[in-house]
Amino acid sequence: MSALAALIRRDIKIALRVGGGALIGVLFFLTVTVLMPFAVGPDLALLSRLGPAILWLGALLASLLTLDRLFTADHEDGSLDLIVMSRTPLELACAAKALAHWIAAGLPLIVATPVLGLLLNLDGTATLAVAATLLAGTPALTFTGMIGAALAVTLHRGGLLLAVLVLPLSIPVLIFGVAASQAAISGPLPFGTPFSILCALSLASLVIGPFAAAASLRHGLD
Amino acid sequence: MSALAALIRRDIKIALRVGGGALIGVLFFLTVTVLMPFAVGPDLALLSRLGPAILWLGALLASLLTLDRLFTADHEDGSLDLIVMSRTPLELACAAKALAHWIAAGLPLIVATPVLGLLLNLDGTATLAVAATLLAGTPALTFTGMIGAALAVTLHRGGLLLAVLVLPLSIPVLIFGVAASQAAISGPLPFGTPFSILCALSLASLVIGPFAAAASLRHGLD
Amino acid sequence: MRLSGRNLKCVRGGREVFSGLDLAATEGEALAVTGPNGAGKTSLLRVLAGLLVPADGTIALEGGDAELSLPEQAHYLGHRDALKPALSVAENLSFWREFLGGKTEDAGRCLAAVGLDHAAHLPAAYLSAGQRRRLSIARLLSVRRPVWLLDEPTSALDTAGQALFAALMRDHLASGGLIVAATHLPLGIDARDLRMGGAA
Amino acid sequence: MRLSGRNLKCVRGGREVFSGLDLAATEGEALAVTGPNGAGKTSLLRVLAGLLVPADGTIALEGGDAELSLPEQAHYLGHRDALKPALSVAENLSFWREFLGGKTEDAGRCLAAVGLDHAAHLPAAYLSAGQRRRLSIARLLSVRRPVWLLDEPTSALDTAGQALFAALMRDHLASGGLIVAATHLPLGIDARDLRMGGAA
Amino acid sequence: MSLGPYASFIVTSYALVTAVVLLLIVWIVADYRRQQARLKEIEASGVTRRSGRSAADIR
Amino acid sequence: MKLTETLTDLANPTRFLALTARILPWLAAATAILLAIGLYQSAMAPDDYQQGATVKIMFIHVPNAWLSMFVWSVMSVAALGTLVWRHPLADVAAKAAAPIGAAFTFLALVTGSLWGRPMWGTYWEWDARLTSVLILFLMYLGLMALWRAVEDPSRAARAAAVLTLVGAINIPIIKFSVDWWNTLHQPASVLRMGGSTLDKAFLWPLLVMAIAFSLLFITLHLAAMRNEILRRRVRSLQMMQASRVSFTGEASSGPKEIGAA
Ligand code: HEM
Ligand SMILES: Nc1ncnc2c1ncn2[C@@H]1O[C@H](COP(=O)(O)OP(=O)(O)OP(=O)(O)O)[C@@H](O)[C@H]1O
Ligand SMILES: Nc1ncnc2c1ncn2[C@@H]1O[C@H](COP(=O)(O)OP(=O)(O)OP(=O)(O)O)[C@@H](O)[C@H]1O
Ligand SMILES: [Mg+2]
Ligand SMILES: [Mg+2]
Repeated sequence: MSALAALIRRDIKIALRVGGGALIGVLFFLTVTVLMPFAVGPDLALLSRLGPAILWLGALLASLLTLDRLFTADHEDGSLDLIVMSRTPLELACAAKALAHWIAAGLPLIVATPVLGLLLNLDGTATLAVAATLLAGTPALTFTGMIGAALAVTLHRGGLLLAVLVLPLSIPVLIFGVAASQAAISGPLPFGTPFSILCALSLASLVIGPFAAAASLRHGLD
Repeated sequence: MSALAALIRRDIKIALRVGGGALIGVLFFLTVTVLMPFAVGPDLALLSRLGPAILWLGALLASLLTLDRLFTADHEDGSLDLIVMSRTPLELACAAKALAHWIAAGLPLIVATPVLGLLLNLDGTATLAVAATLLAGTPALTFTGMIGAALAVTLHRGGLLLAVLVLPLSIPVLIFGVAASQAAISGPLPFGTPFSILCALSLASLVIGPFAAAASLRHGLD
Repeated sequence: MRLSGRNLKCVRGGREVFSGLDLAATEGEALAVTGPNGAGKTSLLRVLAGLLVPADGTIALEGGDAELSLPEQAHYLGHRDALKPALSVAENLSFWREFLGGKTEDAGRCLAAVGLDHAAHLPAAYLSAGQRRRLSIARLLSVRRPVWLLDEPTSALDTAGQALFAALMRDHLASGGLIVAATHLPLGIDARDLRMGGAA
Repeated sequence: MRLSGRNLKCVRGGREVFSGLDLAATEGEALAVTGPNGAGKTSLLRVLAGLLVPADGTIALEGGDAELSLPEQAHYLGHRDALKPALSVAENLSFWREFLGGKTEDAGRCLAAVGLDHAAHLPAAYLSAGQRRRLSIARLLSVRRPVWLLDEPTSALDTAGQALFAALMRDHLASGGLIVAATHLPLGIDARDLRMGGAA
Repeated sequence: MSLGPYASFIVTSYALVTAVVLLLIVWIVADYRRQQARLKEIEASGVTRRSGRSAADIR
Repeated sequence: MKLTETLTDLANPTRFLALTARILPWLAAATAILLAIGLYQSAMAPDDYQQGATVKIMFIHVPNAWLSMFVWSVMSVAALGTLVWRHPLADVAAKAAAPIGAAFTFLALVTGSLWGRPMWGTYWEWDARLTSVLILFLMYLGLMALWRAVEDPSRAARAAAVLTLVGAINIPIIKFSVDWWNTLHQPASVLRMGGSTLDKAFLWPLLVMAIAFSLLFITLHLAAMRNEILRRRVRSLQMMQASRVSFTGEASSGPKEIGAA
């Protein structure tokens, strides 16, 4: 237990000090949001209709940007060797790393949502709904993205190849995240159905992600 | 001259091998485009209106995903030391690296634009307009992004503030790129005005980028 | 305690690195793995550490903690230092101390033992090559593990550092530990030689 | 040709590493920089290579090519090998050969000189630590530069490799070159000692 | 057999399936020939498998 | 006893090659015959009272759609073989299947689109079934990219195996998407609980075509696996060639057999 806590603390500390990751993520999120009014024109009704989609897209792409070095950094400095050898099950260690990444890079996005909601002309409920879906859904993005991050170690490859491998996996999360927010804003479907599917996806990825990542790391080190 | 050619050849070779080849760039772009209808819903009219923004976002993301390691990779393995010491002016070497990056990561996207235009329900002229703006604008993304990549070497620690200042530099490029494509598609503004601004931005970045990057590298090594 | 490997074979990148290799080391004994560059010393250590899967052969540790595997009872000191430049020396060490768990020593005392106590609050990015190596050695001391797998441990150490590390290894052996070290230089302790053949 | 530094001072991370340091080396002469870990050997070499700006003092190279600065006439061999894992051994070497420019040697012959010709088509990711070091040494041979700045050049080399490298250094000196090498081990050549004091 | 107003759709789909399947077959056969040729070439240069049998011989 | 013997026999690449060489001609012949029968039957099949002649697209759309999912399942089994037993033949099977599966998926998408235009009035609609098949196609492409991008085959195999298993989640989603969400695409009428609801006049040609396409897959897959094994032999021989040159005169390293096969 204390081993996992130490790992989480370390990863968050590094993320906050080195920054890069978390801040670039938030900034990218902001860029996407700022860009949209220019793309769709100054039609406020349309903007607020697209709002959730834009925020979700931003979150997805931001997580993609920051995730790819989750394991490669540890691999390059040799930490990963020691983590694999340690008494902590690798699945748990992977989950802890993903959790730390989510806290450092995912949470800030959610905190930033209300500000961006203003830019996109979302009202209070809508913003709240989007924030809630992001809170429920971004863990799924992190935990599926983690699989790609682990593959990056196995393959000695990064960049776009990984994005290509991981993005299809995150499409369902995106669909239900947007659907739930849309439902909360404009109906007619109830909010609960897509939201519970979203939560189910998150839970499933919470299980699958660490196992797949650990399997890939275990078989991929050399 | 042959030194620069060697550098460009090397960087392209590595990008193609590690990133998995130019096709991966196209595949990535395809995935991002496929993602959009999920987010905004299957409304074809809306999709074609968002088309240029989507393609531009894809381009920005592709460049961001691959740019951040442009210099850090060379720094970590010690190549950067030798590049700085060499007889080739550092500004030229930086420009060569950025050019190689653009060829490996930017060009495939532009080549793929027509295919993606189909998926986004863009007509011929619109596709052509977007491709033209991408051709004129993606160099600006690469060359401003390069400044951030160079800062990432300098500021291993603490100074993430500066790195964060760079992403906003690419926002004008994005805005004028999208505006020019929109103008070509739906008017009422003429295509020429935003497009010439875009070209001006690209030219400016072509000059400023290498100098800023070289300055930052020269002072940042330790 | 006895570490043994029988008929080990290692394939990397589709090429056979070594095969039919036997080794054994008992409590209090050090095994010095030597051989030319590319002979497979590092590969052997990584196989023992569980980081590479041998293509053939078996590895056993008798007399250790039966509930733990060999890698879980071993320290691995490789070419890469497992240090995070953004963290301070003390933070780096105490992270590994907590993460690796088991029986631990006081972090400050371990830093003092390798002569880094004065640098405890520096970021690890500021360390010289030898200082990084010393910090890695402090990790070996801060958590008690019976088996030490060392890959060219004395590289980058100055003469005083090499003597100091030899003394630490002797202590470890005396307290019932076991060492397998790949090296091109004399380790400064009594060690049985395992010579690997091979090329380049 | 004569390389000299006067009253050099180096500050890193806000801390003074050394100050008031003088050094000189002439054609055909090797300078072995020694001292405890953290004394500032690497820092001194990086100052000479132009990678660190000295806080004080001057560096001059007399008798070299007047149009070129010292770093442009020097080879730097650091802890990091400047190799790209994705490229093959031959590709790595020929890149540096073309990029560094000036008077070059045949790449194949340089690889043979360090005993890596058989591995020319392997990706550099497959090399062992000593093989990587050998490849870096091949870079020194492939492009002719009068000044060699070497940071612990023999680390990771096996005994044969060390002897081979000593011979290469002797050839370089004999052909009018100049070497400044930081080291903890005897280099195997006649060298003047520059002892740096300092800590840890 | 009359295909009705949508004949072109039906014919296109059948043609496409035929084309892609043929492409697959051609690719696989060509690949087979290429590998065989390369094996022969290497064997001609004197490298053999440890079993002493020809690598190109698959029976 | 007999079975395990056969299995280990098969798992030996050389044996595998011998076996394929023997049965491939027969498989190819059977495929050709069944395809001919199926094509004849579908040509003779009556028009549907709703869909008219476009129902003929079904006879190729449905087999391709089924195979697109079946091939991924085959790759998933092979992935288990790679991860659990680390068997090279499993790597080979997985790698050889990917392009073939991608081709079938592509055909399912295209024939579906071509059928959708007359039936639904649009080529493409972002509904759950079509979308999940498109994701399947993207994942096939991603896998092929991965195989191509990584030089070391066993390393690529392990990564691909993890990804294949993760992607297998998509298969039930494709299968049941029509039941879980109301979509344009029609629900299962052949492979469903409680028996097929399809008219015999359509069912028979469809089944024959389905079997013919499955045979086609098996044939192509075996042939592609054979190619892959040969490719690996070429690779290991080339490596031997490289090291042979260097180690001349060195006693310790005679020729070594390396690699998968
Ligand atoms: C691009 C568009 C399409 C895609 C990706 C697609 C995909 C699929 C898939 C994956 C299956 C197998 C499902 C299963 O086994 O349960 C299937 C079956 C089927 N599809 Fe499509 N389809 C498309 C368009 C259409 C259209 C336009 C029609 C006709 C109106 C159609 C009619 C059928 C029928 C009748 C089946 C057989 C269902 C059964 O009996 O199980 N499909 N399709
Ligand atoms: N990047 C850096 N930033 C700040 N300080 C540094 C940095 N690198 C080294 N130092 C400090 O400078 C001093 C000298 O370091 P240097 O690497 O030159 O030592 P060295 O003599 O090469 O030691 P070693 O024998 O261990 O290689 C050390 O005290 C170290 O803490
Ligand atoms: N990651 C890798 N992938 C494939 N082959 C590798 C890899 N690392 C090393 N090899 C090969 O394995 C062989 C043994 O390498 P290893 O690193 O074990 O040698 P070593 O004895 O430690 O050498 P050194 O004395 O240089 O450290 C070498 O021929 C090398 O080319
Ligand atoms: Mg080694
Ligand atoms: Mg040093």
